Amino acid sequence: DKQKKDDVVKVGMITTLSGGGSGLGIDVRDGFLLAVKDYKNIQVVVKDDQRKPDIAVQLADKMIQSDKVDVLTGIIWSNLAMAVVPAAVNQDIVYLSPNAGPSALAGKGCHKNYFNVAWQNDNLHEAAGGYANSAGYKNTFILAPNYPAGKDALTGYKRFFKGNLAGELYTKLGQKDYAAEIAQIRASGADSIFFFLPGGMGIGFMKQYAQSGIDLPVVGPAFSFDQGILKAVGDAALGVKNTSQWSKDLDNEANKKFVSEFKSTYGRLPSLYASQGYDTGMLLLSALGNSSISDKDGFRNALKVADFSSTRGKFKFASNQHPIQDIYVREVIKEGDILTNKIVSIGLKDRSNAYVDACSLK
Amino acid sequence: MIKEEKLNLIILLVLFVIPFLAYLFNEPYLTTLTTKIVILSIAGIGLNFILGYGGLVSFGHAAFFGIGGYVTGILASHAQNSEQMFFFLQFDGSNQILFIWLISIIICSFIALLIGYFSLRTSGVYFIMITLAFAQMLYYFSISWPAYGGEDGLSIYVRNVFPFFNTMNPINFYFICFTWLLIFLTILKIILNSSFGLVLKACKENEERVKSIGINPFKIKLISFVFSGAITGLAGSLYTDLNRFVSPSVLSWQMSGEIMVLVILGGVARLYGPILGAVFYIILEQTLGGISENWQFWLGLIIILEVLYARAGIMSLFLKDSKS
Amino acid sequence: MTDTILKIDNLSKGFHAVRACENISLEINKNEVHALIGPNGAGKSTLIKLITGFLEQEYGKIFLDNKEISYLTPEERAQKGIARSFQVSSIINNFSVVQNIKLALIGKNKNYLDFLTNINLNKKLLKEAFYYLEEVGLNKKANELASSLSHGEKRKLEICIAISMAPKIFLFDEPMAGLDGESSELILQLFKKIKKRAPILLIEHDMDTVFSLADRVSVLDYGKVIATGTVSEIKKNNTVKKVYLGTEH
Amino acid sequence: MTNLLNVQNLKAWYADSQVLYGIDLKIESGQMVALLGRNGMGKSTTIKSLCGIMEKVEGKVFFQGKSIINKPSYEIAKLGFGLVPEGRRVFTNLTVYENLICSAKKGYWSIDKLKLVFPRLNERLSQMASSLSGGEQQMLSIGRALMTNPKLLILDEATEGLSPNLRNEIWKVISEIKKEGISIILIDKYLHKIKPLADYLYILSRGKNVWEGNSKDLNDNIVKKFLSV
Amino acid sequence: MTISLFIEQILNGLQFGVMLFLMSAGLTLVFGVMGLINLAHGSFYMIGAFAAALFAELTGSFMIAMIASFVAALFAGALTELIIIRKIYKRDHLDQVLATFALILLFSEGIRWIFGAYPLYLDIPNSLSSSFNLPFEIIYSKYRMMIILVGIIIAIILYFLISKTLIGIRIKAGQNDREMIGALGVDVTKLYTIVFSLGAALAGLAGALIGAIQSVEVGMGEPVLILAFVVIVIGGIGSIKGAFVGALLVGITDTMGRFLLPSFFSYFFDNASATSIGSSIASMSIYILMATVLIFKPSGLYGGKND
Ligand SMILES: Nc1ncnc2c1ncn2[C@@H]1O[C@H](COP(=O)(O)OP(=O)(O)OP(=O)(O)O)[C@@H](O)[C@H]1O
Ligand SMILES: Nc1ncnc2c1ncn2[C@@H]1O[C@H](COP(=O)(O)OP(=O)(O)OP(=O)(O)O)[C@@H](O)[C@H]1O
Ligand SMILES: [Mg+2]
Ligand SMILES: [Mg+2]
Repeated sequence: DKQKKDDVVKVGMITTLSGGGSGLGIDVRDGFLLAVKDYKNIQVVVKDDQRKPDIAVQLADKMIQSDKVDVLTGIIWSNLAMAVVPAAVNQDIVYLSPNAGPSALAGKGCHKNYFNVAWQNDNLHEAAGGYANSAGYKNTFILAPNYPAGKDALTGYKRFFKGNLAGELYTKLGQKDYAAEIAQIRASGADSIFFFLPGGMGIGFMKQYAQSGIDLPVVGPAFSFDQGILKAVGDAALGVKNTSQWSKDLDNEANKKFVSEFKSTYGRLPSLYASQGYDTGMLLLSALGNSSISDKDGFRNALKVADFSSTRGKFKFASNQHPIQDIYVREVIKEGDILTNKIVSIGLKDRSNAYVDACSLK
Repeated sequence: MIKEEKLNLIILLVLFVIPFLAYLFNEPYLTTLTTKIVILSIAGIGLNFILGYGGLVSFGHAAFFGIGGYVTGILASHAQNSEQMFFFLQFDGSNQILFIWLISIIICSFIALLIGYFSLRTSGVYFIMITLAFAQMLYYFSISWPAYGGEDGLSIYVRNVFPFFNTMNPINFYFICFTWLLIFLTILKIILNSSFGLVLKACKENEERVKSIGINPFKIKLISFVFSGAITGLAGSLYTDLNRFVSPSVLSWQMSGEIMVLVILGGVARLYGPILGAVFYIILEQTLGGISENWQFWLGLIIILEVLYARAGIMSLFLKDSKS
Repeated sequence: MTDTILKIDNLSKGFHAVRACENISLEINKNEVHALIGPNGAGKSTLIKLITGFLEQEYGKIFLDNKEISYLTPEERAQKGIARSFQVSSIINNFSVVQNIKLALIGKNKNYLDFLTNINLNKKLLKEAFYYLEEVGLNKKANELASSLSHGEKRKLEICIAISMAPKIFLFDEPMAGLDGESSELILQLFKKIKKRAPILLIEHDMDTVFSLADRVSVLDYGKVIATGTVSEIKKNNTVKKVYLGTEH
Repeated sequence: MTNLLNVQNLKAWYADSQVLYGIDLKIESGQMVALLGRNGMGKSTTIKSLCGIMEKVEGKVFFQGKSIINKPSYEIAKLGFGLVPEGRRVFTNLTVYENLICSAKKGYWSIDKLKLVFPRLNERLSQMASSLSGGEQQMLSIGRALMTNPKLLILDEATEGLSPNLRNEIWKVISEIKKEGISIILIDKYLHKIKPLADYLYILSRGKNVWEGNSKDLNDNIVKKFLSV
Repeated sequence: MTISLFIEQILNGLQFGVMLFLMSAGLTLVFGVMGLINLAHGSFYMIGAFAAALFAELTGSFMIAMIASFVAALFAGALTELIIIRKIYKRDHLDQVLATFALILLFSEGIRWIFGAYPLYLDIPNSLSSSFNLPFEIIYSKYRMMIILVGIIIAIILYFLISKTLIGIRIKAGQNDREMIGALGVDVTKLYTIVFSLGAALAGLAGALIGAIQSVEVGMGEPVLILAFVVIVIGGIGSIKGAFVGALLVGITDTMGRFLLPSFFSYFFDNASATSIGSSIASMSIYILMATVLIFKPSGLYGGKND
């Protein structure tokens, strides 16, 4: 109802809907669609990228060339984002990232058409490092898969963590058995563990860790402890601290509305990804309400203002158009029979990102 | 029910007119899609040469597709960023597509020579697996090697330069790829009808016999393997230019599998089989993907029906005298 | 200057406990048909495999035309002029009959690295192939798939391949097995003709054939040569009668 | 004597090409019947059709009064067919012993009996069949069929590749088997060996039986016309 | 690095090896013995895990869950064999590749359709969640010990089934010459259905046993499939002994590679690069192992012949 013009806005959503990791894509899509569902003049084209970069590129081509979309969004994975985003934003398409935030797009590679609504990739890991300090850990064992996002994760953690490293390990991407790593952890004399192992890797690690009988405190980013995945990890996750910019129990109006609407629409609890999809939709709506899509500069400015009520509470863009936001520390708890998260503290307050200075945008 | 030559001609004609139709109806994406079909066809034709005619089932052809792709990406990215490639050599890469093709073919041939030299000691299923092993080594290497983006891949933003043509125009780029398709079809047709071709086909069935008429089957197979690797490598090079991007996923075993599926789907040991396979596969992927979230389920179902009822690939559905 | 074309010197090969060939020495002369007979499992096929290089000897040497070939690969030996037939037909089943012969001719002419010339249009090659097909009487089946040939026809094709290689020596492993009377006779005549081109080392269990064709016969038993001589000498040899011929001949 | 096998108007095809054009055969139980003919006339195809391993066959085939045409091969075999196929077809990935027991049935023939006929096989029991010499494989193929203790033994060129004395041995075995009352279908090229043994002979030419009768009737004219030069 | 850590890692390698064998056991049967290239083998692994997760949730009993995994995969296998696989035994290996590739799509998407896109919960029973204390201060999980036991038992059973029983001999004969074994009175068709289903059931059981300590998710079968192929090929196709030895080799190579290579490279590089380079090479290690084995033994360690 706030929208000034009646012109139709076409949004292309490229996301992962089939195969491994499709849960994330589905949540982003559902969250986004929930946000924009009442706006008839927003047309959303959703396509499945199968988690393959080349397919994502081709879908972007299709959406730009044939569907003539104004805005692209939806990509879950950094490597797919790296494949699609640079080319798209150079063709004057606005890209709103609901999940991936690779450092290359935050620093030198930042672009006026690229907006990240989720986080810069390092953020949650940085917060974990920050939390480790405040929890008094002195000697941490850290591990992540051997690929760029994994390296970013450990770099992010080390950026804030002040103690020693008892060990640093890169595991094989897709690895499921961690007996060897856990043995090393046990032998390392560490006082805590930080890990970034998304998807099935994290499930395997947590279960095996719990079975190993070691009870050092574990910290990780939210990805391995989010709503969709917690059920599969089971009680092994109880008590684990994880860092996230969002949580179901965040006490603000927008979030309450989101959580209840999401539950009633889809019949399940929303996840981190759903919240990000939702916020992306809300951001888009706010910009459309204050400008017209035909005026690209105006539209970009409207986006940059980020005049929307985020499910995370306060939300602002840094000059490189990545969020400035609080990153919370959550703890996995049980609500009745259901595993879920509860905020315990703030890990980093008003965290921007490490690449702002490298970006030429002002 | 028609003759194979006629069917082949029809396939080429259709491929030829699609971009014009796409232009007429202002559907540029159709041209991009057809370009993809043509590129995958080239990759498939490369594989089919050894798989169909030589009986060498390589499950590692993504290695060549990927190396061709990475050579292109690396040369171009250096040229774009004017970064020197080797610290001891004054060389900034290149964005001249003709030069890039040359280098891709040379490097892919060399790698194929190495991989082939070791792999061809084995046969049958062992060959399938050893080729897979080499491709997997490259895959894991590419994921964890940070210089060119690791798993994030490498973007080159604009296509490489072809003299007198603007390659960013989809139709121009399409016809460059289409020309390559024609070139390879012609070359392979000539080779398959030559003495070498006959010996290669003989190796597929009975190496003992080939040896006892005085020909070393290893040599024949190795040469074919190099040919095949070079062709698939060039396809990879084109694919990078199509997407203006390359990433480890082109080196993955799924990619090898996909190339193989195209070949089998179209019809093994038929020159135009991979083209039909690619057309069929991409059309299914595009249309089913639009219909249902669970489109891969239906894709699977259709492929199974195809295997059960079109014994020798899709080609055989159209042909009267289908080989048994 | 001797008449010997193939000389086998003290050749041995065993498989685990089985001594398949034990110190075998043989000489094959120009223009002779040399038959190799012996009980099943005596080591005859093994000897052929050693000569053609499909198996490696433990010790001993092989000379072709006075040049040692003991350490060459099978294909090198074939190029030096050894043509063979296999005990179980070894042809290219997916090829037509004439393509099988063309293949052999390509091997003989060593132009397998010709990538350009279309062999289907090569009249000279076709003519040459047909010349040999006619010799064995397969010209009528030239364009049929080799797999559709009957057992006997396959054997003829196999012999035809060997002939078309115009070798220095033929090694035939039971070429008559499974042939009907008429075809056997035809092959018999053929052998008489081609022995003028090159000597034949013939393994055969059909004694009528052996006795009507062979100039000399060697008898193998448990991997050893137990007798060598002319047909009449062998027929008279009591050991040979006992281990191989039985009472009939 | 009762009728064991009755074949009427048997036709068979390889893919689209017809090879048998109406074969008629009859075998009484306990009889030994020989199929003669030049190469490629359809002898082996007839055998394969009877055993149920041809893809496309037509006609009538009764075994002990039961129709067996187009039945799966294993059912036919269970009725008591024992096949020694052309070209041996031993299981090369099994040892000699495994070859012998894989389809064995209890009865007169056992490994111990077989040892006496083929001492050579006995020496090789644990060797892989692929490494046997040609003749040894042939012995194995015969032995394997005997071990199924068949009612009807089918020998398609079973003496091919055997040494003369062993061949004689096989002929002796065949006549012994016959004495035990087992019926036999035989294809072989040694006419002088077949004649004294066979009760009845058929000559095949171009997929049809063109002559039949007993050994005495098989005169030189017929032999010349249908079998040799 | 202490000696006890080293020993423990060797143990971990062995245990990972046995786990790999468990994954490959069914594949050895179907691929090695029947000669069928079955890419969908990983799907049965997945089906087993999902069935177990479902029944564990319904009944709360780990035992029942394991039985369910076996039975579900057995059924899925039998059905697949009857409807599809039996039509392609005679076909080229390539047709088998294509058909079973399609089966992967069918099963994966089918499962996702039914169970949704997120991983399911399956955990080990409490009674097995504790550890043994071994000498040298080595602590070893009871559950993993049980997996080792199950793996070894299956290895022994399979070994006897294949090399010592008539069934095994007949299957192998059928692989060599189906037509001939039929003509000798053996109904291989039925035999093949049984064996295929059994292979599938073993995969299903492995999926459940291993899913309980890893994760139960769509697509869990494919990486396992590749690993299982690697194991079988290293050992030599068709040899149970080979598969077992191959599995242990792969397990130890992988574990020790992950463990030792990063520390090895830390002699040359700083810590972060060393662990990165070391783990890159570690992730290639099993493929390097396979290529090396095949270059020197082109038909695997215990493979008799090619093909
Ligand atoms: N690869 C092998 N492994 C073990 N034993 C073998 C192998 N090859 C051959 N033999 C044995 O060596 C002996 C000689 O075999 P060979 O094939 O040379 O016999 P042959 O004289 O040709 O007999 P035939 O007339 O029956 O063909 C046989 O006893 C055979 O079993
Ligand atoms: N697999 C096949 N495909 C097509 N045609 C075949 C096949 N096998 C045999 N034939 C043809 O069928 C005809 C009869 O063959 P068959 O093997 O029955 O002859 P045969 O009488 O047993 O001859 P031989 O004495 O040579 O064994 C032959 O003309 C042959 O060319
Ligand atoms: Mg022999
Ligand atoms: Mg025959």
